[in-house]
Amino acid sequence: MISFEGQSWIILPLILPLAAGLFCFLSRRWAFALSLTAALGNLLSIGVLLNQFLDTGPLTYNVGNWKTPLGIALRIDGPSILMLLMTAVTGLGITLYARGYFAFRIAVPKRIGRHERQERFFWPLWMTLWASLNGLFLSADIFNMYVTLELISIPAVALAALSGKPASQIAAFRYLLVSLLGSLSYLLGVVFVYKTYGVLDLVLLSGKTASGAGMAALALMSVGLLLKTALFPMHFWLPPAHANALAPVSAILSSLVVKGSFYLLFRLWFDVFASAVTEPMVNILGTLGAGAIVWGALQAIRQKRLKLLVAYSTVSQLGYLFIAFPLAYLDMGTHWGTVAFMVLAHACAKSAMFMASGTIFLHAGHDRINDLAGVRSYIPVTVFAYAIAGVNIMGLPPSGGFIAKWLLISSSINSSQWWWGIIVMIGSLLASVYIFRVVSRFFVIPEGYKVPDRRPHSPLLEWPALVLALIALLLGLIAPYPLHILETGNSLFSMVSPKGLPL
Amino acid sequence: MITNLLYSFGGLMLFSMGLFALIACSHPLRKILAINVMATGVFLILIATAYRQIGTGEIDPVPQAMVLTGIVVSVSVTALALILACRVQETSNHSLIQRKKDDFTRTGT
Amino acid sequence: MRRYSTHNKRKRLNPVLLLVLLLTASLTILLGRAILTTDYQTERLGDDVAQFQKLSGVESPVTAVLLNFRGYDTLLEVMVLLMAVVGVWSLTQAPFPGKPIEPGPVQLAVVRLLTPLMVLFAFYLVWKGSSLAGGAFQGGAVLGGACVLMLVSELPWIKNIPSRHLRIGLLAGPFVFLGTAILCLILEGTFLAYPQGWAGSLLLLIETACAVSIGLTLACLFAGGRPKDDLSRGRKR
Amino acid sequence: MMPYSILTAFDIVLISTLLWLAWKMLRSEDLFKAVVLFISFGLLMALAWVRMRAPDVALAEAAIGAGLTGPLFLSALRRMERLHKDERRVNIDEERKSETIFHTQQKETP
Repeated sequence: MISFEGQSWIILPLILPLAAGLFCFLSRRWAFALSLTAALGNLLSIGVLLNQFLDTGPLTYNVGNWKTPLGIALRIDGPSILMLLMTAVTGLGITLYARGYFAFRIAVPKRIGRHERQERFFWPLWMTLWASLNGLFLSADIFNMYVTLELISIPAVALAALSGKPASQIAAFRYLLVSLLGSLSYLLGVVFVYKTYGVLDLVLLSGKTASGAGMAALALMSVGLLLKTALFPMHFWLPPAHANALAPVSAILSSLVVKGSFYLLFRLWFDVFASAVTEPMVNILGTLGAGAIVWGALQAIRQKRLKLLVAYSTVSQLGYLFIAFPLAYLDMGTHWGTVAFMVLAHACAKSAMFMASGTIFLHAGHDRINDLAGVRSYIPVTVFAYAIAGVNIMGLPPSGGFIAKWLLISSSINSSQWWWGIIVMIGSLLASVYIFRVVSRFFVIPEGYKVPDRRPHSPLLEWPALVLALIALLLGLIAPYPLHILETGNSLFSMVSPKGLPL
Repeated sequence: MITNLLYSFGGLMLFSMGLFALIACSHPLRKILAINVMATGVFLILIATAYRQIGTGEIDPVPQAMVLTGIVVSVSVTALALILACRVQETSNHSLIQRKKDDFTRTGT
Repeated sequence: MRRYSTHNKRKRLNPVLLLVLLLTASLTILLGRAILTTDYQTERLGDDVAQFQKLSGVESPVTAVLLNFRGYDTLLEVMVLLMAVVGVWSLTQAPFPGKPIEPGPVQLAVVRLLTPLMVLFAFYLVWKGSSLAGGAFQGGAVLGGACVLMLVSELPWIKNIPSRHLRIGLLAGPFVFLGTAILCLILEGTFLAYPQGWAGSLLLLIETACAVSIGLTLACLFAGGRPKDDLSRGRKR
Repeated sequence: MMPYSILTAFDIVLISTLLWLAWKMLRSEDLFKAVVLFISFGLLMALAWVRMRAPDVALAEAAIGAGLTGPLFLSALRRMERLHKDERRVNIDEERKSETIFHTQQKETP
């Protein structure tokens, strides 16, 4: 009777965090233990899935045994398993860090009620957010993706407002409005898709030819997702929302949440509606991406607060993802490779950076960059993690960020669009300005500097950031492996026969 | 066929009206109202595409299920947005509303 | 925070607004064209639904789609509702007034008469949802309405429901739904694949649990914050 | 053909009423009035769903769209206006005592 087939591993990344979220809301005592178990189980199941995937290629799973088009299918191919892996690793780091963060803050006798409230609601929100991110990466149904997008944005907004500061709540309200507008635009696109093609499954859709209404659908969905991904000039909501949140929340929002909508966007443009995409369209996105790189970096250089600097750096780094659009259009063979590297490296590095900033904030009591001299003397690991993550953001070898930028530049030369390569280099130069500006502060110890009284903290407050930063750094050394995964797996959409049925 | 088109266009008009009000109005409550109107417009377009006259066959139930999902999602986000807006007022001196009227009503568009 | 301020007191048409108006209008025209040019698609999922209706365990096609064919969507949607409550609770405490207000005799009579009827009607909707219009969401909404009615008339006991009981009620629907789905995974080998012949009764179970949770959820959203004792155990320490 | 055209006339009246209500709601000066208009808009939408042969949606719209979202708006409006008049409720002050603003706000960048 009992039959847990090998295929069932695919559903575990969804079930585990979801169940953990429910239990965390019920009882706060076991919240961290449950979350950690879910995080580890999630990592394990994704490992098994990766193994299966490398053996047999793309996997399809029909929820409830209803075949498409009637039912909802979950699919795993190269890009989606890489995204799942990224979420699993980064999420585990954030989970550990959050434990250290809240324990440190609750240990302060002042305002204990506020900190306990934050921890109490953090866990259910974070676990559900994680489950819905996994759900988005697994899903192959555009309406189901709408539901997961909403299930991402509600916890994300609640998390952004969790700190209780007025600034964070104003930012969260704006974030909610933008996010809702994006969802509605996406939903209207789904309506047009259903009206035109009568199916909701991505693979079935990728076999259809684009028509006028199909283009309208693509445009609507793209605008919605661009709003959620905060592409310049639609980025206005991102820096205040990310910078004013609690440190673990900033890490979640910046490294994972924006990647969800980006993943869906890239999938729609290059796998599902690839036949409808034209050169002017990708060039527009590329130009906006270039604008984001330069504008975000310039704003980051101007910032006086560490967390705002890191948030603007996210705006800038998201720009690289959009430069990949014109390059991937002309250089179709490797289109997922560049993007996947960028996303992986940025997720690890940016979460490490936000965690490090959070630790610095906790210890120094503020995050004014000019007054941070001497931090090195009492939280050396954190400062080291920040610097390593900075190496990634700047794109120095051997980091994952370097590989991503190298792929971008070589692709721009291959497709004779050298100007994108120049933008990438300018971006790196500007990034090194804002990274060095901070790191150089850390290492100066002014004369007569006294190490302030430091409260003891658990290693969880420092080490997850360092490990994540090191993973991002070492990503460059194992570069062929992720590319191999992509080669195995991106065939799901190319298997589609002209009639629109897989296999 | 004409019924489908009529309701589709009605839905489209609602969507656009909501979009305009969302951008143009400054009061948070009205922004949330505008979002609700937009959502209703989207649902109307979806249901209108599925409509068939009595006697010409069964109605496709999938859009109806999608709209039910959408309505429930929209009431959840509306509630969260409303409480968040109230909360912003309560915690900050900075006031989201200064009066009942707002920009949009005074522009006379 | 320029965005929210209303200092701008000019009477004439704001050029930015005009631009927005133009953009919205052109968007409307483009989308209208797209609606007009779409061919009427006859090949839809409705035919598949009709074909597999008998296997779904319910007679109403909408309920079949919601809870069986696309039950996964609905599971996530129930989570969306729950997350809205968690979000609202994380933001603030429910603003009950300091002094309890005694409801007037007429109001009390109306509430006493109406709420049981609404609760009955809610369960009727859930029960009939398998064959006619109605179901967990509609039933839950009516149940929520009944709760809101009691909240508005400020019956004293309603403020004193322990937070733990409330949480159990809120979680009943998601737990039963997810639990059933996992049970299906263990017994049938596929997530949400109801065992043959059991679909109807399992769906009724899920719907009842979800209706209770949805009703409570809507009432909690209306109350606008967490109950007073939600954090109390932690504070004692 | 006669019933067909009567139905079409009904459709046109219904849709224009809906649009008119939405317009009045979005630009009425009084927010309370706007919310009341929103509730009536929801009820008329339920009628439109019945016309579109979607009884499930009609029930949900009547119960959720008009029946619950409307009161949600009303209570939020009441809460905001009470604050506006500086009649802060007791529990907010209590909450403030336990959760005084943590760090002094840095100036936000524009």
